[in-house]
Amino acid sequence: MSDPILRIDSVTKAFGGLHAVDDVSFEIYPGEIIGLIGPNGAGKTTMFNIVSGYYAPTHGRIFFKGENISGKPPYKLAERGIGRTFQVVKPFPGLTVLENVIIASFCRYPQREKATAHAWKILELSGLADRANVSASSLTLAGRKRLEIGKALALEPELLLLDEVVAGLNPTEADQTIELILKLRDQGITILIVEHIMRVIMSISDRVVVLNFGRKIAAGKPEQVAKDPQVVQAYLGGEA
Amino acid sequence: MLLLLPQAIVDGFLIGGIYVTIAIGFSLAYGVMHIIDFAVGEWIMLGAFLGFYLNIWTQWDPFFLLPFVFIVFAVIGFVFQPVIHRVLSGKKGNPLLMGLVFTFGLGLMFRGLGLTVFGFYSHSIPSALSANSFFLESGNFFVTIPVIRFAGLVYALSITIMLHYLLKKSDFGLAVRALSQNRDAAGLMGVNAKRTSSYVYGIYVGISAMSGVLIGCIFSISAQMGGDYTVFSFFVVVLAGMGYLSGVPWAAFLLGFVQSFFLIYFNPSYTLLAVFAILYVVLLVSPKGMFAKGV
Amino acid sequence: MKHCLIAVLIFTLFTANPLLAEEARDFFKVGVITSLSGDLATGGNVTKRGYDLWANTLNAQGGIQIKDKKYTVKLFYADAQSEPSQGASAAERLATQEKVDFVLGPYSSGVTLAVAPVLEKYKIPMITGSAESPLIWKQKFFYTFGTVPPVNYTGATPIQTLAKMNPAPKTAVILGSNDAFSKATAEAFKDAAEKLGIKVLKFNIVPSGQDLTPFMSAVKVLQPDLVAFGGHDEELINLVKSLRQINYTPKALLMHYGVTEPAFIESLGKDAEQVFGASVWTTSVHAKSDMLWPDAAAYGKAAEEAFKVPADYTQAGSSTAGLAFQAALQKIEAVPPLSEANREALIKALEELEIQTFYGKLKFAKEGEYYHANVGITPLTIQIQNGKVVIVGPEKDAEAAAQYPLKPWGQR
Amino acid sequence: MRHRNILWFASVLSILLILPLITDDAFFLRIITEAFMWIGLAMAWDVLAGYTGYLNFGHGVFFGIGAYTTAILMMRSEWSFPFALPAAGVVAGIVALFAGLPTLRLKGAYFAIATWALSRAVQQVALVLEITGGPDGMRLPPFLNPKFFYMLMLGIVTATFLLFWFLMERASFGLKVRAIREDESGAMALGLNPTKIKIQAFILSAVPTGILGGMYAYWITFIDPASVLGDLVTDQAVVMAVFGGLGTLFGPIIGAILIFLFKTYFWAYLADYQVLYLIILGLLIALSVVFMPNGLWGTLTGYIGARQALRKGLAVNPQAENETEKGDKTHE
Repeated sequence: MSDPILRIDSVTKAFGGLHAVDDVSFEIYPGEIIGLIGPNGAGKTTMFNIVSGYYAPTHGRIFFKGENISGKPPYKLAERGIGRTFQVVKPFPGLTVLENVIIASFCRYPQREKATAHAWKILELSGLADRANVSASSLTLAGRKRLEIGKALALEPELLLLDEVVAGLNPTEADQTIELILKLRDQGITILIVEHIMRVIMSISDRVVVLNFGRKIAAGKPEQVAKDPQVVQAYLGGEA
Repeated sequence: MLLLLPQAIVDGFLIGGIYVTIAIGFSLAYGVMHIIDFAVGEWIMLGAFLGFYLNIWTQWDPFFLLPFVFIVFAVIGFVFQPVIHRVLSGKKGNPLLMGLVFTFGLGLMFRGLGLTVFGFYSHSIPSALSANSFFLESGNFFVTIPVIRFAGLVYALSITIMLHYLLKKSDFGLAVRALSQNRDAAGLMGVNAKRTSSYVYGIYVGISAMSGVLIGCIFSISAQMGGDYTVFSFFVVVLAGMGYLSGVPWAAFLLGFVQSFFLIYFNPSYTLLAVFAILYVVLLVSPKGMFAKGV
Repeated sequence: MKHCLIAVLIFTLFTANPLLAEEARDFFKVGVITSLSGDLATGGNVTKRGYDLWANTLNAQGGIQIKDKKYTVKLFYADAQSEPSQGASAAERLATQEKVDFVLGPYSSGVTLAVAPVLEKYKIPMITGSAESPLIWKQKFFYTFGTVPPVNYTGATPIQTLAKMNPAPKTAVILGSNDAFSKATAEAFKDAAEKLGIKVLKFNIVPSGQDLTPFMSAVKVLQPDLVAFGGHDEELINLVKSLRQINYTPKALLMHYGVTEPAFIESLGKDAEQVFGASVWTTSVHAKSDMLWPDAAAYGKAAEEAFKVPADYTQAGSSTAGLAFQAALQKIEAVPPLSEANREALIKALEELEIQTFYGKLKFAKEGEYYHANVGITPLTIQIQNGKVVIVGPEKDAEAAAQYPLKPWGQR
Repeated sequence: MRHRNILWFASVLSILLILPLITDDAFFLRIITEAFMWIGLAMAWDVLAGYTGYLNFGHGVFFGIGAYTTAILMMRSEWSFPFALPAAGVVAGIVALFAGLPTLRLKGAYFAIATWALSRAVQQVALVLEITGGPDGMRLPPFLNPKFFYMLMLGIVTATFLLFWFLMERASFGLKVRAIREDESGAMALGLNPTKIKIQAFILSAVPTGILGGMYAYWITFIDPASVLGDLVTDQAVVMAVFGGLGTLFGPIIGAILIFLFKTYFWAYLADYQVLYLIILGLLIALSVVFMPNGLWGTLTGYIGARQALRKGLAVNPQAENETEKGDKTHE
């Protein structure tokens, strides 16, 4: 394996006394799909916010392609190739679907014409081409989630952070999304995905990292992790 | 010049008292209706002239006229609110701005009417209280407190306290606070948003009109006075934190202190420069007003 | 393209009217530019009243007698809104659209300074009946005159009168609001006081409209003999009320401009008593004239009838601006509409003019610092004595002795 | 759609260009010149308020700074007008940069009042300094040539319109600015640096305003803190932009034209009735907002949009209406 595309080096994030993320370390290698799982409040979204630059780590460092990116603002990380979606979907309501994606395309294609062309490609890829001129606020939940992914893709990221993109979708929509994720992985994009639906995580993740109360309690192949007693206990109750 | 320190502090409080009256109602109205009222100065002017003519007609001391002025303008405010509600209901335009433009037009109209009806001369409302002042002396420290301004301060604090209890203790107050925190949710809980807002706007216009009478006793009134008081009313409300009522007295007193200290100790030419500079800096340092409690 | 044709048509129609030939008429067109709204509305309206009174009285007597015919005057108003740019627009409208023969000018120096260049361009004479700021005359506008001398001409007299009191005031605190006129007034008071050996303990320019109670509390500690304040009407009333409220009575209180205004006495009642002011005219000035009003008292009565309020020198000065034009027109025997040559001659006539009016002697300076300002009139010191504006200085014009020192507020 | 716009724009511009040739009524030209000035000011204000969602209640400060820069450079250091005018825009831009960095951190009413406080503070500085002449103000050499100022003002405002039209509607900047307005933190994740973009919008709004201030100084020949740093510029620009319709280019233009020409017409032709024109103007503005809460342009395009939809037989639900052109809800 070449050196990791992302290295989390004993990162801690404390809000006052509360350690949302407590001394977590793990690595992601190019082309992998890593699942980040754990019960609610385990620190998954906080970790996402740290990696994407919305929070600076209290201790520890983050390396992306070898460069220390801890504390850099989100837009600098976007330029470096980290795209992300939001758990609470964030379309630009007043703008059309096409415009939403164009805005993300500016990162790689500053001129509007090239950005628009790139945006159309992304819309086709994420299956939203037919809703291009509709206001983003009128999309269904599934449509908005696809738009989120589309906007992150428009950055042509090397590392894509997906925050519960499948949650709340009906089975067919979920399958389409999974199919899209696998297609992205085949194009060489490394993916870190947070998801509660075990069926999805276990099927597509190469490796899985489990958080509980902000600490990493397990990591490894999905099958091993599923049998790990600590993970079972964390999930099924009887908190440690 | 340390002798003058107590006087500077007292004068700061007294000027602050006036600012409280012109800002407290506005802060309440903003909290509930999120309206930037450009015509607050004109409500003050109209209240002042009603007080002036009532005083001439009844020869009563202005302080007895305050309740009448309040009732008259509270009714005007109550009746007026539905129009403002409609203005604030625009879906496309930004309601805050639409309210601003509406009240700007209103203010312009009242100013023109004031000039035509009340004439262009300045007037003053005579009051028995403006005749004398307390003179306190201990050692070589001394303080002169004009009775009229002291009465203004007492009146301002009593209004603040009354509003405070109205909000904290009465169900109307509960409805108001619910509305200011979350308009839709309050509606769900059976709070009649329209009627409560009408009462609030009535109270706001009533209080502003009363402060006009007070200003008439302490300073002078003219059809053109609106502009300056609109500015100071905004400053106090924003400095205190929009909609945060209990912040208003402190913001008012701060503005009062800055003026009195600059007029006494530093170069008086820079008084207003200091007021605006300090307001700007405070807003930069604590973006939600002095206590970071603004809406 | 259809829309464009219609648009062009409308525009040409709109602009067609100035092309009409200027037909002879039997009345003079007089432009009136004053601030009827905005911060300076009070002074602007008083000035307009002065012009109205002149025009109505003149027209009541048939108009200006030139050769064998009488020509009435028709006023064309424009509100300068206390904004120089609106003043310039007003000047251009009156000059090009209404094609006025001459203009009666604004009250504020700012508006006057914006209006004057426009009228210089159109060569239209203007007399301002109430602008007192020295700035105007320093610019040496050829087509602008003023019937009220600037404050650096009139400001010294009250200080000279006060210096003659016994015991004469030895110390003074002088302050002025931060606008052009008030600052010039305070500076005039200061220069005069220093020339007369009165020690100026404190000289400050304060923001206009500022509550001066704290400042006065500090002044109370210094206990100066004289407090002199340059400001506008409302600020003067507020200052007296502040002094009243902190119960501090200086030996003498001198203020300008606003003491002579009826609102000052009406608002302050007995607190207005014994306040000194600067003026150039009152109803009791002994001046004789054969133009419209025989003497000051007659004008005072006419003004009181017309506006139910006693007249002050600003209003009188404005009416005198009309008289000046009237006299000059009779001298050059020009008939409306005034051609450019007529207007040129009118300026020359105004420069040579030396007439007696109800207002006093009218003579415009031809050069120097007061270029085209009325230097014929004698500055006066006035004092409010039992509710009336009374001349107390200089001696030859005084109608009563100055009451000095000020009776403490409590004992009135 | 675009072809018809260009034709319409060209025909209006051509009429305006030939106007001074077919008439030399100085007052008429002055009124149109001042209308241009207000169009420029309202558009500049709307760039920050409508597109970026930042209400600048101290917009007049750039106008005053521009006016004083030109006046000081011309009167104190003998610059000629062709150099002093662009300098006004540069200085206004620099002030926008330094004032913008701290102030743009604020939001909504707090930003509005902070900029207001800043403009009042600058007015006091102008009242106190020697170089600005204090309350006496400054006079500039009178160059009263209506046609020159008409053309120059038309040129400046047209250039500003084209610059705004290109940047806001055609180039990427307009979309980035709208993204910031819609959801600043969401935009950050897409590589947009909100602070940089907001500062750029602030400067873009300040530079034309400063140049218009410099124009005003040379045109009116007299400036003082009360007139160029007072509230008139801000109040009127705000009312015109909001009355016309926020977040569009044509809203402020229509708002400026209507309000200014209404005010001037009443002011000129109701002159004999003292301040009656103020009452009528105030009433008109108030009533217009009551009956058109979405602003003139918002209502117009809403009406046209609705009619087009009906003609096409689409069941248009207001939510799904194509809203890119129209004034948008500005979030605090």
